[in-house]
Amino acid sequence: MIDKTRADTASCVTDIADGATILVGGFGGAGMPHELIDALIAKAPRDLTIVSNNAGNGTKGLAALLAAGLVRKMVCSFPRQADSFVFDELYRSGKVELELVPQGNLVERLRAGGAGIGAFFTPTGFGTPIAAGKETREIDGRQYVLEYPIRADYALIKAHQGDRWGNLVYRKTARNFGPVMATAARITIAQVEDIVPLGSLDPEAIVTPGAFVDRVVAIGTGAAQ
Amino acid sequence: MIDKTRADTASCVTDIADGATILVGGFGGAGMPHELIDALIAKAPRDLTIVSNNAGNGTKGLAALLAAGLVRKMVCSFPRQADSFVFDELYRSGKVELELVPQGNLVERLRAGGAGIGAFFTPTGFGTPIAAGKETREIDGRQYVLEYPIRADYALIKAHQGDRWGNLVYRKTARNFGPVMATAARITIAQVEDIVPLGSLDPEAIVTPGAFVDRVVAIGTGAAQ
Amino acid sequence: MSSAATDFKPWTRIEMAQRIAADIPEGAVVNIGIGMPELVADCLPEDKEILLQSENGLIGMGPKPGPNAIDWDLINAGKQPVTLLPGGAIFDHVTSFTMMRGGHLDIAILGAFQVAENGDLANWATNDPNAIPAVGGAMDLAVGARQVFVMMEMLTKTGVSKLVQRCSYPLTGLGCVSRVYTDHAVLDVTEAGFSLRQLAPGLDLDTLRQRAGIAIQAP
Amino acid sequence: MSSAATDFKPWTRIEMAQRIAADIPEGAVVNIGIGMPELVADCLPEDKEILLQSENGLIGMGPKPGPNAIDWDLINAGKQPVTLLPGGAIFDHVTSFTMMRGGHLDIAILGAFQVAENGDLANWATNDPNAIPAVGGAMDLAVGARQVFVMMEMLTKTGVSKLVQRCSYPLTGLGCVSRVYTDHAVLDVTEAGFSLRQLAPGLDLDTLRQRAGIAIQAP
Repeated sequence: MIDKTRADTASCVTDIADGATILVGGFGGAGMPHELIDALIAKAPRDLTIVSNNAGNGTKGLAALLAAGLVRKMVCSFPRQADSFVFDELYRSGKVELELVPQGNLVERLRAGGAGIGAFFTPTGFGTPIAAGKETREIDGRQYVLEYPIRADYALIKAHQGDRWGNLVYRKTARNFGPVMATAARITIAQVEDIVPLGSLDPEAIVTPGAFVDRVVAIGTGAAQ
Repeated sequence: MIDKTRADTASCVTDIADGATILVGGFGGAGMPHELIDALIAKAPRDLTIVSNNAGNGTKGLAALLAAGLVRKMVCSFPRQADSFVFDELYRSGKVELELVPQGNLVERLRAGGAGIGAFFTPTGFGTPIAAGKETREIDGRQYVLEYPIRADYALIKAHQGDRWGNLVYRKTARNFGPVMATAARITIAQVEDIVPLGSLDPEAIVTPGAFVDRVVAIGTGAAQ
Repeated sequence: MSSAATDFKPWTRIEMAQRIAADIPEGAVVNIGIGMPELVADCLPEDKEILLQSENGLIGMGPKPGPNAIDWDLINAGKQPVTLLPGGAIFDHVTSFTMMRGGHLDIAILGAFQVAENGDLANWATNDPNAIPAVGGAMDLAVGARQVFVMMEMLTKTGVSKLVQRCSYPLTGLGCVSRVYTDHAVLDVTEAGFSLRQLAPGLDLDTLRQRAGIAIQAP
Repeated sequence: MSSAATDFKPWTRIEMAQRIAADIPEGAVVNIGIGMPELVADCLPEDKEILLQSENGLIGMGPKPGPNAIDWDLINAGKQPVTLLPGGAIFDHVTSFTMMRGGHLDIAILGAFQVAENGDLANWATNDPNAIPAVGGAMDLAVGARQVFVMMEMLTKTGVSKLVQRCSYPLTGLGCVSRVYTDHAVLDVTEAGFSLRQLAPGLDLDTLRQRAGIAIQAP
């Protein structure tokens, strides 16, 4: 019997080692896997590279991971926010490296990583400082920049419900990066509000098929925000 | 008020002109927009380029379009089938051109067309006759072939239900090429079994948002096969 | 030098937003950027159906929820709670940026630091070395939307024109801006540079040119 | 030349399929190609959960439906009606080929015209100029699956070995085959070429080598 469910968040992250590259879902707080991040902080691997749209809000989630000093590098599109003071301080003092990626390129690089694409020409960022030093090409009268895939050791994502095969459905705009990150990591770990019996998710409404998911842990409702 | 619904299939295809490139959904018979193809045959534009996974089965659908002599070129992955005698005959007698594309490259080229990607390096087909004459590159120790987007004038697809904004849900494996083709055409035309009131499709289960769809026509149930 | 018109009153931000909203045709798929453009959402005419798309995966965005209807899983690009209209849809980031970069948005409305007469846009970074950079989805909108409308005050707080020959700030996109809605005037970006569409009340073209410090074609 | 073993009985196709099925571990995500490999689906052990993926957008494929349960909207890659197990999922072609090309399948089971000792696979076209070419998803499976198992009779109908030093037919993929299940033997493809895993009853390695016409390492 296939059973990807785990009893607790700690057992989901025991093998995450120093130097790992980890995708972290969420757009702001929506879809942020807070409980898995808390488990990661407890496990405390160092020198992590974190790929996420933002660089933490307030003092929870990614901000807490950053504050714990475990992150060497952030890859994200929008680190600066009203409440990103933890990242801001670390960045200004040179304690964390930043790779700034336009959001669509971030998504597309993750998608390429998950879909086996070696590189792609994107129009986004052409002629801007983001493209500095990168290969460019005119195709069919339009200018493009060559970008490479992002593949990671782990993805930590948050979904609404999951089953023991790892099938996932999301809740509203908390879906955001979850589906693409699930495809781009060697090991994808999903926290869900509840684990439902196999066969109870509508097969036509499953957003992430279990083939992209390795571990599922139930957190219960009310965990968000 | 936005109303993308059309009263009949004929009014969906009136502007399709000679020489058009048309994406046609379906994998075998599942998802094949038979009624839209019938309307296209009645309208009878010539010298069409058709992009579809197969090249027709039996005497209906794409096979009927081919038999009507309206197709100059087929772009597909799997023309040869047990009942593809219409295409076979036209191809052998040199009356229709064939561009054979591995299925994953076909999908990815359509996806690139819909997503604004200028070109991409795919591992599929490297070292095979499919890659003959194409640019190749080693990236991170692996060999890739450069492939270009497919963009079309029209897409004809079949879905299960739609609404007046063009939102679509599909039925089982009849989904196949529909969602990606909807993104890759200037004008996307969907035939559905029935048109439902706006708001009655679950927003989290809508597969193709209406922004990718231009015209929707109801065919009724029992139309398939 | 001609003197500035004495009875000139620049448009307020709300008036700018109203002006943009009035120019959006029914059925348009529109992405509204973070910041000043958010005002446009509140000015959309109720008799037109306009589809607001948000980069974090929704289309058919409705008004802000009441205080008891806030759902932090239903937010917009600015991470503020929103609602979904009947007919709205949720999707993932891949689909969202397919929509944005693939030419499926009719209009993107963005704020700007500078707009150049060749349509170049600078709206994500200044040259302040101490600033934390952040770009989000702006570059994707710049290259992907069929039309990019910029909404901004024409002058900085210190009176420097944001309409320029060439941007001095880091670029967001090249030649991407179609139209600029400012508090002084509405301008099209054409092959010949800026072209006047409409002047704020009490302003004349010469005064506009002088304040903008850039060539502006008569309409 | 040594004489062929007189009591050699090649494995039947069903026996080949059973042998493959027995080698698939629980939890594996498996794509079964059109044609001979389809027999494997009927031989899967009932005490293991194995996920069958089909390129046309489903995973968790179940057995063929009864005659009254056929739904022509629920088909497999061979365009035959199938069923969906509880826990199965439907998705579009983009997701399906993300799964296939992106390394998310554990095993692809394909038929072949030729397999070379360097793992090259030829299974989509012969050199017959009159044939209609068709490739489908085979090239994606060849590059994308973590392991590619080939299932084929070892000899053509005219007795020519399909195990070759280099393929003479158009290639499907380079160096992609991990293991070959034939009616004569099961062989691994290693850096040193073909390596014997198992011989059909009554066959010895020398006879196998002679019939295959190619070097085969002892196990």
